[in-house]
Amino acid sequence: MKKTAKLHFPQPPARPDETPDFSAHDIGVAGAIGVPPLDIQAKDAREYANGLIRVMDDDGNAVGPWADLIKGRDASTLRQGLRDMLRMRAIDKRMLNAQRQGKTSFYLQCTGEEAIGCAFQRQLQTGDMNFPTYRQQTLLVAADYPLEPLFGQLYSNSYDPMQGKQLPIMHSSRKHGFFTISGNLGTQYIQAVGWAMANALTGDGNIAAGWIGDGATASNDFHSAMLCASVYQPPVILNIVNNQWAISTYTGVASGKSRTYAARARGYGIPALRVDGNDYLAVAAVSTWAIQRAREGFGPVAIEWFTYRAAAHSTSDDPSAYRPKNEAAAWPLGDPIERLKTHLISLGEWSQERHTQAEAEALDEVTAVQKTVESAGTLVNPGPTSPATMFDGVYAEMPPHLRRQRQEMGV
Amino acid sequence: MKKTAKLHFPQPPARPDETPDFSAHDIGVAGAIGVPPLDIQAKDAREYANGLIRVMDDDGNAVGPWADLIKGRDASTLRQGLRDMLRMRAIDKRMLNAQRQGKTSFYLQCTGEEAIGCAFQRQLQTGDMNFPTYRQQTLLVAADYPLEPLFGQLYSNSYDPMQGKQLPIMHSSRKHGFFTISGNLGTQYIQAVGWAMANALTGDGNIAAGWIGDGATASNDFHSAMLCASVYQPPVILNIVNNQWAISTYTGVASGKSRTYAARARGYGIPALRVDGNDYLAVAAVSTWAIQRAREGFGPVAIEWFTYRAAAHSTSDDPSAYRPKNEAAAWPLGDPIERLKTHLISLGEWSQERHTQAEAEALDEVTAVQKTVESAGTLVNPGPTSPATMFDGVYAEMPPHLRRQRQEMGV
Amino acid sequence: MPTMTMIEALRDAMDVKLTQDPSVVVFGEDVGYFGGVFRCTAGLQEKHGQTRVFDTPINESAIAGMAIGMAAHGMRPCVEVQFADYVFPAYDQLTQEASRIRYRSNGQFTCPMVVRMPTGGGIFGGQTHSQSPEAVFTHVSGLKTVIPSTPYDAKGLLIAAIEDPDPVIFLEPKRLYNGPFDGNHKGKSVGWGSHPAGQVPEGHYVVPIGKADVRREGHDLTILAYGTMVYVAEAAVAQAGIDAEIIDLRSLVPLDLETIQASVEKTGRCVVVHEATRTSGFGAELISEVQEACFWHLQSPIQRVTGWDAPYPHATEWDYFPGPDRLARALIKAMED
Amino acid sequence: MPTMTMIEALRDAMDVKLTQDPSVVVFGEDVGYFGGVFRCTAGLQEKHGQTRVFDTPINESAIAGMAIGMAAHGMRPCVEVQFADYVFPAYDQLTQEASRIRYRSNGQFTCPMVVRMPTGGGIFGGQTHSQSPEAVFTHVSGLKTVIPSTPYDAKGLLIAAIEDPDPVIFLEPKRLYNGPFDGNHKGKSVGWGSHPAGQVPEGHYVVPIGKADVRREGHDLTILAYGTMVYVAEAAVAQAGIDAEIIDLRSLVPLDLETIQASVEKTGRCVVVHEATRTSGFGAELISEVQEACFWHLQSPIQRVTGWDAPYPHATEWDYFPGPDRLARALIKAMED
Ligand SMILES: Cc1ncc(C[n+]2csc(CCOP(=O)(O)OP(=O)(O)O)c2C)c(N)n1
Ligand SMILES: Cc1ncc(C[n+]2csc(CCOP(=O)(O)OP(=O)(O)O)c2C)c(N)n1
Ligand SMILES: [Mg+2]
Ligand SMILES: [Mg+2]
Repeated sequence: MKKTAKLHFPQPPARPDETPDFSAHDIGVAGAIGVPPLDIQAKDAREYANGLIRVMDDDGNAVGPWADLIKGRDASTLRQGLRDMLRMRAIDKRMLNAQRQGKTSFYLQCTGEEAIGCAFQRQLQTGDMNFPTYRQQTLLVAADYPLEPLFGQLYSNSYDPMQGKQLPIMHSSRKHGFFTISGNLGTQYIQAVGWAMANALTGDGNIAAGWIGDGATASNDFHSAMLCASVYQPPVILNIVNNQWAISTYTGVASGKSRTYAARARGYGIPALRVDGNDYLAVAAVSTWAIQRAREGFGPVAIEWFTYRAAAHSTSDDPSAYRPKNEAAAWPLGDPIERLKTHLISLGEWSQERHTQAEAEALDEVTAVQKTVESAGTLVNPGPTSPATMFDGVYAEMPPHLRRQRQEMGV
Repeated sequence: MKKTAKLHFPQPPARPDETPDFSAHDIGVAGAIGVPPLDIQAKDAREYANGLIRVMDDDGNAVGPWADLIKGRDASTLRQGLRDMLRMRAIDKRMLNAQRQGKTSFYLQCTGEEAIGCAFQRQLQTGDMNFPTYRQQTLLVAADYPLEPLFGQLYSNSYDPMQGKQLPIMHSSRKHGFFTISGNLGTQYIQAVGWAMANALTGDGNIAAGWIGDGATASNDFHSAMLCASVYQPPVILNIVNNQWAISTYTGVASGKSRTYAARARGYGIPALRVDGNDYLAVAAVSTWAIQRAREGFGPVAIEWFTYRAAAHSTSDDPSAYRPKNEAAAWPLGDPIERLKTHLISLGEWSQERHTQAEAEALDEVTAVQKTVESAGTLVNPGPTSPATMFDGVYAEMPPHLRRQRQEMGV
Repeated sequence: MPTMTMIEALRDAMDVKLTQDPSVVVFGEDVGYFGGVFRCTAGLQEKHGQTRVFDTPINESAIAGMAIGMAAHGMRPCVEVQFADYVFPAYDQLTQEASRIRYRSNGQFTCPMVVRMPTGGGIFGGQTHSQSPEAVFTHVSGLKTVIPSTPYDAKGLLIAAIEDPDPVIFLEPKRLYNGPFDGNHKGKSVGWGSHPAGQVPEGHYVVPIGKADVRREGHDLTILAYGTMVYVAEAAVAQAGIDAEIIDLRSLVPLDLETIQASVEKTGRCVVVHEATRTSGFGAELISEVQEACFWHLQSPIQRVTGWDAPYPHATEWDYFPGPDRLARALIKAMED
Repeated sequence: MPTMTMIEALRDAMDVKLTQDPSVVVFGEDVGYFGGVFRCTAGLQEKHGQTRVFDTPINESAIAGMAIGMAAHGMRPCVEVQFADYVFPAYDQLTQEASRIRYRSNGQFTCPMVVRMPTGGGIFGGQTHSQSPEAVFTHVSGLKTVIPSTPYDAKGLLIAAIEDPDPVIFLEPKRLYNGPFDGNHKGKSVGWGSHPAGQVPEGHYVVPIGKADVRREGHDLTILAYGTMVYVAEAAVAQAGIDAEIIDLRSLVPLDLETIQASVEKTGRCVVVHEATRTSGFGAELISEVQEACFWHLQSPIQRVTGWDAPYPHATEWDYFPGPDRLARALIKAMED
């Protein structure tokens, strides 16, 4: 019989009533992949793009050349990393709670992905700029963004630096190196390249970092960004957070038959690395390397952070409709907080008691700020709003038609 | 001194007053690269994407495994190929002439690239569909599209199957497997994927072929097409015609640091081959293989046709402003007609005399049809037009507002 | 007759056509296994298989481009864009390609496809989940643009759109998915079950594209509305106590100018309402046509009540949304002038 | 004072700003080494270097996206889209991003950038080299949209646009690049050298965004025009022998309603003309504003003379183009009514 063409439809490893199965993923072993020279070219970066860079082994030991890269660091930097992640988880918890209580319209957690943004951000300098998605609140937290505006925006009250103009989760803080988030997926990625070009053109010594989800790598702007970064070689780090899901859609629908997202970036002539995103040390080490590479003018680099979206996509989503309930627990690369904790304990720099206490402290701090901020109003109990501000900032100067409309509004 | 980031701006090998220089291109040797299995996966296709598949050696001998793939063919198929290309060149010549005489507004040649479309088209079956750019008039010619509509569209006269609605060069012929050309670069590429999906979904046994220029690989639709072809695995061939230039812009501005365009496609998980586009035999052999692969359901394949745009971009362009005048002559892979001629002569299947005669025949035939068609009107001497037809075909049925406008036009 | 929400009615329309016509395919982001973030395609993949209903990568221009290729081949794709706010990456494919395949090939190739997308605000969605982009499609010749306001119309129009030989932009007022909404956001929300237009026949029927619906007859003034604004108009009329005629346009291109003209000639006054930003909104087109066609009948300037010329704000959404109060004020003004 | 074509005036504006302000950069397809397919940037790379003026890949959304990133950083990119017909891939970046960076960040980030593009027909360019997309930008809050009709205005407006703190869509009527054009395509073409508006001062000056120009004073009727249509209006006025006031809008958003209103209140009649397709064109917006502001002064319906609602045809271009004959007919009709 003659063969004829049939379409292929990528499938996830398991659907709701099936057993989670990540056996198709080759996660390699910790410490196996080396540190490339800063000036590596894409054509020589095959193993980094196709393999998986890991630092912590199953017992929490830091092994291999990437571990060496950061081994001089004080244990306090790791404790800070752990505290950042605990704080992040406390914030997610409290914010989710607020949404469940109707105090805000919408929330979105980053559970399981805390190591990525937290460790990356701590390697940046003031002046560097992230172009994040909605799931990189970690960057803000590790940039010590105060909790007041964070919660203020959740409640669109007087603490909200966006004055209610933006969605609860679409933060912006120039000072903290956090570019205003767009609801339109992907758009920030090429903007990051443009910003990095400005870094190079003005010679300000700073760099930019674009962030994108695995699903959004399908967007046109992913292509634009890879292409223009490859052409102009600006100091940009193009991060891809592959958390296996895009709402209900399995990552296979975005990757197609690409080996990895890093490999796709490499096709553009950009050296790319694929890294265990649940390994705080791996993230810190690779980020350090990548940031140095970019800053010193060796051109762009792409990093695929391999992780798992443990929570629902957002408060509007119920993942049990499309994947096994216990899939997160089956993720072969564990939980980033647990893993860093184990590592620190094995170093003798941490203990279960200190951990429990740190967890409680984080939650207390967050809860206290939340309370204060809530007193200025929430969705169920809104603070005073001034609708006329909706006309401010459409343009630098208000043109006549907006003045007329503001008048017509009668406020 | 500390290194800082500087932007990179890709440069062509030579500018107008410099000596043409293609020494950076490694063109390999004819016959060196093998024929992959039909079901090859992208990951195993490295050499095909990074090397250059060539069949004819410098003396015009067909060598290597790709030559073997088509060696059973009758010499008459090659003579037909030569005649197709001669006819194409005659058409280009006459049409350019017509534009120079003001008989049409615009023309655009494919000089140097004749082998690609001519040889590809001859391997297709009726029912297969090309999604061409404006520089694939070769596909029409080798599909035996009559010359009357071809010239008719040039003159927008009563021979014009588009009734003057489209630009001279934006042909369309469903019957000849030639999808309506768009002026917007790139758009056809993802449409080809959609059509191929329809081929698979309806099981009609046909395939689609997308065509794109090196410059237009930068377009979003290139990305969409590669991505969706990789995801759904439809029977599509994604052709990239790398002729080194995009108007005045050197191909390096589109490739960035990608090794080859084929390598970029491979990053999407699509097996890709890079082929000497000036080698009729190489084009015929690789096309045969790719078409069989697609038709038998082994999924998409990308082909980078490596060639050189010998003529100006279009009649609006003067390339001497941005590249050496004699660059075409320096192209290391020669002229497709000369090369096939040499091969046929070396086989004893052709001669210089027959060639001269065939050239003259082609020109005579084309000139005769041109004359006939011109009698129905040209731009300087237009035939009767019926402006009211401009409202036909905006929709299948004319809605009231267009009927009112037609009335208002008063024709 | 069964009662359906607008979501169910849309789903039913796709189900009917998937069943009837093997050339119909349905795809989009999260549309396949999961059935769409608004659940409009829930169950369709299970019933019709994944060659008929499937998930796509997150690339709206790819969705449109694939659909164009399929439609040109002879299939009838009905695709979903997750929010109208995300249609813009597809703007090139829709306005420069889908709209012109027929024209530029002089009929050799055609493009029968439907692009469905939830539109409008009222769900605290902020700037990127609330927009109403109809006007940037109505400007493009070769496209049709429709927007239902009831489950009955939603099903009938969607079937008509899928059967249409040309590309149709199909806007779904998301605030009407689960029930009528008159802009009184503090009021109790009601479902379609209790509304007559929630009665939706089973099987195949069409609501023809290009025909407006006179939702309320009246003598004092004509309100031109579509989508959610139809209910806002009803509330505003009750509030203002004006005997207005309310026309639900349903189809923006082609426009039922005949019905509009007859009404305005009768009433002599006209107010246009839409949720989209004012400047160059579809209201401008309506006003232009009405003032030209009915100039000598007009007793007062035609008013526009619209979203303001600002991005849709999050917290002050209800001050942005053109609700019944604002519309009622405009009605009174139009009567006074 | 030197005489310049519109191309030279635009180039001069960029040259002035590149010289004055190190944060200005110019890029686009074929814009660098070659100097643009219309030669608007010829010589600028040679003079200012390739870090200031450079070629880009053929991806308009990438061009816009890079510009946004640079603008947010603090630079002032002035980018070229080769034809307005090719701006649509950038539509998402321009309308959903550039337009809102300031708003959505509450002023933390801004987006001072200019997107230049040749617009309009009259060069036998067919569907994909002739379009006038202004209306799909004027609908978007946060963007400004301007279009000059003379070399003088082109330079002054472009400098103003580059200095503007917000994103500006800068439309260049390509049929005016080398000389005024009144739609009489069979007539002899004249260059800017012999036209007073071809006199362009050297150095820095601005034509403020938001101010219309009364190109001809008159008492019988007001013509609202922009770009090429300004000359078509002049020809039609001469042809119809009507004492019309011709207003060259120059800036569509913000619109100089004050000047328009004063004129229509004086004349009592109004005709709007543009080359873009009619339905939902910018003419609709003008008519809406005028009928609302000047209702009680209007003595006849406002007419629209526009491109037809079809793709721009190639062979019958001059039947599509709203030339002086059609406009003159409309003027006479507006006077008769
Ligand atoms: C242009 C665009 N299309 C669609 C959406 C709707 N949408 C929001 S999030 C999302 C999934 C994104 O998945 P991914 O990029 O993997 O990021 P993750 O949520 O996993 O962090 C989709 C489809 C959007 N916001 N923008
Ligand atoms: C979307 C879009 N942008 C820009 C253009 C203008 N343009 C026409 S041809 C061309 C160069 C294309 O180069 P390439 O893809 O290499 O094809 P080639 O002309 O070499 O065959 C450009 C920029 C266009 N037609 N469409
Ligand atoms: Mg994801
Ligand atoms: Mg080329």
